[in-house]
Amino acid sequence: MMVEKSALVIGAGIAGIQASLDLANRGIKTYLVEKSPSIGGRMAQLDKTFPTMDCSICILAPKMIECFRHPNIDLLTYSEVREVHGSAGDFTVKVVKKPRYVQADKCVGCGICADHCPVEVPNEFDSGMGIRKAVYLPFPQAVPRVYTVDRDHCLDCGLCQSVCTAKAVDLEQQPVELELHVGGIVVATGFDVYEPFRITSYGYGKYKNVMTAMQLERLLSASGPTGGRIMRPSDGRIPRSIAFLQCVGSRDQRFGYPYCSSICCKYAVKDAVLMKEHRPDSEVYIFYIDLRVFGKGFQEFANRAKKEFGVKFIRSSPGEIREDPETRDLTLWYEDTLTRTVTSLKVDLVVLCTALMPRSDSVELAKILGIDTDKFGFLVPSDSVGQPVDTQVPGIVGCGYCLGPRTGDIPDSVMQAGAAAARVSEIIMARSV
Amino acid sequence: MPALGVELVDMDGTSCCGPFAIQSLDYTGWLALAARNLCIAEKMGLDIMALCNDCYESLMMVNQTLRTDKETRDKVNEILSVVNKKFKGTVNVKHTMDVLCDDVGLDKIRNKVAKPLNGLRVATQVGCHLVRPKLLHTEIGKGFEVLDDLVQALGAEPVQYDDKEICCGGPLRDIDDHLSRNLSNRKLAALKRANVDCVVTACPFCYIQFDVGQLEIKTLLKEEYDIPVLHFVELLSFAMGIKLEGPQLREHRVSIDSIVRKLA
Amino acid sequence: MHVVANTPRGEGVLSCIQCGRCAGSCPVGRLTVKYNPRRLVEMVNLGFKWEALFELSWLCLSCFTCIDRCPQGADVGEVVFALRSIGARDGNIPKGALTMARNLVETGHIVIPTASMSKQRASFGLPPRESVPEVAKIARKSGFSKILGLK
Amino acid sequence: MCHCGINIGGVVNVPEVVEYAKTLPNVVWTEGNLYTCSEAGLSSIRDSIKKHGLNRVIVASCTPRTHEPLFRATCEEAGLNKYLFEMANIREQCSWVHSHEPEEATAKAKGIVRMAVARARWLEPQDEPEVDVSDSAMVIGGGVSGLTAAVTLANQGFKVHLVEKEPQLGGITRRLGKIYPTLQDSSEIIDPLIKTTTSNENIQVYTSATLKDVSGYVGNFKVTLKKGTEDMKLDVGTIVLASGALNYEPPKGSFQYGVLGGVVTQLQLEEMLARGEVAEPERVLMIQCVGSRTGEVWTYELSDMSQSFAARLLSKILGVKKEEGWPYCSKICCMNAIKNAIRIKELWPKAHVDILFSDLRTYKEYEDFYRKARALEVKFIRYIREIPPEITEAPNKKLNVTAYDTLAGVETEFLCDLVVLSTPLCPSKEDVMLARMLKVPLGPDGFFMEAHPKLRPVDCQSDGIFIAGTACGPKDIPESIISAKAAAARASILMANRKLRTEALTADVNTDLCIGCGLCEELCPYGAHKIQNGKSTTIAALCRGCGVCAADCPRHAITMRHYSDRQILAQVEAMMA
Repeated sequence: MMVEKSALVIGAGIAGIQASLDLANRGIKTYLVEKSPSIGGRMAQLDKTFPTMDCSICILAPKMIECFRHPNIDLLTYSEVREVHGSAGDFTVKVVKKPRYVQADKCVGCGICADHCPVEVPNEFDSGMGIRKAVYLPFPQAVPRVYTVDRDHCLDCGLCQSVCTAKAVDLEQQPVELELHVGGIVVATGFDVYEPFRITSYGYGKYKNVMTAMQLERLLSASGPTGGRIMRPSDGRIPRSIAFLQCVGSRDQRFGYPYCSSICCKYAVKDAVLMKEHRPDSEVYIFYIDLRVFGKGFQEFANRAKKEFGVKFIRSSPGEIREDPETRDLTLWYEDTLTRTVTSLKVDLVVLCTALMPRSDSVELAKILGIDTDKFGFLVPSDSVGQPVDTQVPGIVGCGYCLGPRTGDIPDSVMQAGAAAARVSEIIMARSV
Repeated sequence: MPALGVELVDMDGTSCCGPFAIQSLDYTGWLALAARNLCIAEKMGLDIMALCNDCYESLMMVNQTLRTDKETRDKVNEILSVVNKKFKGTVNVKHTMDVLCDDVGLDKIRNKVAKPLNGLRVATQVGCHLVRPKLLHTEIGKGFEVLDDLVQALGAEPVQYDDKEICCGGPLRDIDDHLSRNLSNRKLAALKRANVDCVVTACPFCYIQFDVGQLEIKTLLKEEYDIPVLHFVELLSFAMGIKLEGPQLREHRVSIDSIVRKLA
Repeated sequence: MHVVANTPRGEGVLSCIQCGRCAGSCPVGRLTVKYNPRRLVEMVNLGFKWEALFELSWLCLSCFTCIDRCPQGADVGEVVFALRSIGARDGNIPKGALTMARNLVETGHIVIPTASMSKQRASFGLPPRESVPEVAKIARKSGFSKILGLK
Repeated sequence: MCHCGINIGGVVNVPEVVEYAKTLPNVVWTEGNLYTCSEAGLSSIRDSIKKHGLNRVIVASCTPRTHEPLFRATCEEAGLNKYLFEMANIREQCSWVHSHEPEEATAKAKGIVRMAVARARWLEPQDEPEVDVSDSAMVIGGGVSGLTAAVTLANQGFKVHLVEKEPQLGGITRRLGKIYPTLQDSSEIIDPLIKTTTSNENIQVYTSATLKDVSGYVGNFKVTLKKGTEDMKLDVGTIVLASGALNYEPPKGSFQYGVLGGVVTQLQLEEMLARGEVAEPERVLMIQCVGSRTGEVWTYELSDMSQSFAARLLSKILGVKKEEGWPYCSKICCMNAIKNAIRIKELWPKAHVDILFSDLRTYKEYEDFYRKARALEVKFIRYIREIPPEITEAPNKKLNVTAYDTLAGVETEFLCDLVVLSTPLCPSKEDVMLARMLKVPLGPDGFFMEAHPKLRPVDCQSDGIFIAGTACGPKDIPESIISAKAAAARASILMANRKLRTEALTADVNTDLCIGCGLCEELCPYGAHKIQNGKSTTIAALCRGCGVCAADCPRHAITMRHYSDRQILAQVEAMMA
């Protein structure tokens, strides 16, 4: 049978990017479909990464650009997969390129349009901590460097159109439907972050100085809304005491998800150390149930965090958080379960390390692909031990967090991406030789 | 209640519904006792309105349990057979607050307000068993705001205070009076800080704990608060211009004259 | 076999991961070191001497805050009921509770109706509270009376 | 000049340095970017090369390790030989280390730029030698990872040589009875894998064979195998290192291991269960983190502990002896213990199983597995390292274990039939030898070290060699399989392309000066120098550009391409200036 020597990768986070590069370098034509305006995914949102403390975007950006420049990679950003037919070796895929209302070939990414745009919208990329315009580039290193008009918030004032020197803005732009023929499909759609509104005793959404870890990452990030300065949302003061709460919505049978998200303890230790580096005189607490710093070098790092940086680890899941209506300071009521003392602690900032959960549209996409999802909406491998990246449909594989908490952290995702690429190559090569 | 279009029928021959002290001693015994009361209502063909959080919690739990768990239901019915009763699960158990919010409705209450309680600073004590029992963790459960909404509907100002969602301490009466008092003391101190005109409860037991409790605390802990304690129904009747006479007012250990004056 | 886990309302104990959210929420725990819901469960699972546990279990307010917050559905607030009932079987019942229970079985009311109460009820146009002999029957049948040391 | 957000711009006054750079001789164009590595920054490099006819390009930003390839490629796109690009690291070597002295940092940044400019003047275009890549691979290790890697490569049409030192394939997986979380027989995983391997005509299996020598370089490794008495020679293009890990054996006496019968490791328990050697126990007690997570200090106040424990603790502190074992968390032991606990519960529902842990790390969806164990009434007791459980002999072959439950704050005694120690996976002694032979580094934890912990988890620093499975750290079976497939994917890329360009940074012998003394041949760690008819010659593909030869040549006949003395001295002078 005729085998397409090409592959489709859905989702352009670190997993999708790595899978695409491994496939493309292997000589396989790869279509990388990303639903948002830029590739980069979650890793682009993070500040620094353990253990090298490289700034996350700094080590990701070269790979993003490699994808962009790679002769074997066809980058389809701001696009979505609509239909999939066929079988391993010969899939037919319908992809819709959503209109950016900016012509990619003309836009030089100067940003004049955004300067003039009158509309301000909370920036998804900053998890709502910062603002963007209705015509925007999600972040400075965005790839491709093409602006996008967000028509849901656009006033159709036409200012962007009139100021654009490159004549790139086209508010009449229509969606474009593409048909692709590929031999294999890699799903790498990643995860969403759980918003703990249901855990009312923590006051998320009610208390200004209670935030999620992803929001903190944006505050820490050099290209974030505060330029890397940690400020309390309530008064912009630099917090002197910060508490990290583990297992908010994960390991939770009632309000969130029963599984362990596998990464929170690790990044909390990393963030705690960053806080200490930013401000050695600050008090940093990590409230944990079981400190799950497994994986290469993490235990040693946690020991250093305690010994050298003086991060305080408290084995407890606090019962409630209360806000002082005047100062907006927060009081945690908790029991130190190792000394069995019930007490309270006053801090400036509380960071909730919330569960990672499936993308809101994961089930929908699974339907399109004809693959199964588990009760949460993550992909399920056909054989979780023997074939950890295969789905039930031959020729469709998964990698990254869309496989659920099976994935730990970035290295896991990168390895799964390699594995996924290998599986697709196996199919394509085995049949083409 | 009649003024609000709710007809109340006294249940004849009911026993105590089995507060937690009873529940603690014998599971099936408790189920059977409470079920007996439910059977009486089933016979009358009427839903039950419980004024007391404990009665509500007990009856509601039993009703839900027996409706869903056949095995237990049969066991209980077997016991009930000695008094020729049989649980069918045909009636609902409602708390007075449920009736006021869901059946009567805040709008109707607003309309019925004759003397708006403007300027009255009210702290509310909903009472744990109206909001927290396990079986209320579905959406049917009410939140702590329920009483605030009602108070607001009467024109008064609901005041937030520390430890609002914490128990009044009542359940520990006769078991560890010392602890029981300390808990109330804590809450009363918080109420004082919030300087409220009165505290309104949805539960007669919280009511007693605060009202009688203040006397005990005064004598034993040498702390004096003088915070008038009202059951919501009392506040409601004030607002609806229904004159409380005789026995009701005499019930208050802490004088509520200050309120009466303020509202006059 | 795990006694508590197999007593009605005690099923939760095995779900507990000792996170301490209950202890951080418990109003009693904030007043006295004696009572700590998390530790209570740990001791139950360690197979601790019952006597100690019954006494502790009666310090619970049944305000159900722990149940409201527990992420695992371990429901200490329910477990204490199981503990108490196990204790009750061997006659470990606090005086207060015992009196109430006996009143209930004998009269149908935990607080025996007094003249003044009847008078008050009358003022609302309600009949006085009669005692309810059926309760005793039910209590006898269910074995409740036996637990209370009544015929 | 890159601001790198605030990574550089937040400390170094970039505009000032930009202005300064303008004043340096030969500099015709200077600009600052928020992120030079962004598409905007790169296109402006391309444009200004054309616009100003630049013949040298310097980017002052972060580390060449991650970004040099990108900037070099950008220069090439604009038609500039990539060796005419120079990078000045003003982040790792300046802004990050001097984050609290902006003035000094700015001054230093100027110095670094000045040096870069000085060197750039002497840069010369270079050609990269192209080498052929053999499309056959060697996989070292016949465990689940090695087998998976071999099959994955073979399925893509590559020839694979699989080397296993044991007589049969299957590695440690074969020794496991059941595997978590599916509780299926390990044979269900390993047997089919062995079958496909041995039946695949692309795979040549060598059992009871060891590596004797590995020479050569990416694309052209020359391997000598030793099987029994005979030696075998292989030529392979890539190597997948799947030598696996060992199960840590506690030293005699620790937790009474090897002293009292009935104290065994999890692996031994599995084998005993498999052989049906375990009689129905009343109570089995498992101890986590034996020989792992050593050197942790999670101390608690003595007041927290009962007097007897305070005493025990003190005696421990006074008689301090270094904890035996490894500092890392072995990651798989928690699930493994739970697996065996569940097996025991299923075999003998009446038996008690207690697990002493210090943090229960049932990560991922294994949390359900933990829940399942609790539902089966397996008891989990949290101990602290400062008060390790004490094991003493008890009548009729039983063991008495005293443990301190921190969560209840009480000391508890357990009368058990078996005490099972959860010991970590650890690197094997042979790894050191292997590492030397393959010239790949070992990490601080003793496992093989990957090229980059985040983004190159299966690559080695030396090209053409890839790591799979537990050789680079503890992993469970699915994770090993994933890493093996990833390693195969990386290897297949090299072999599929058949050709490879290597760095031009190599030794260049000036034959006029060379006296053929042979010192370079002697010193070169890569065997890149050969004396042929009285003169030294360099095998470019072997040369790693370390410069040992150039430094030691008595006649200064050897210069390193792209690192000539002239370039380096120019930098030094610029620094002094």
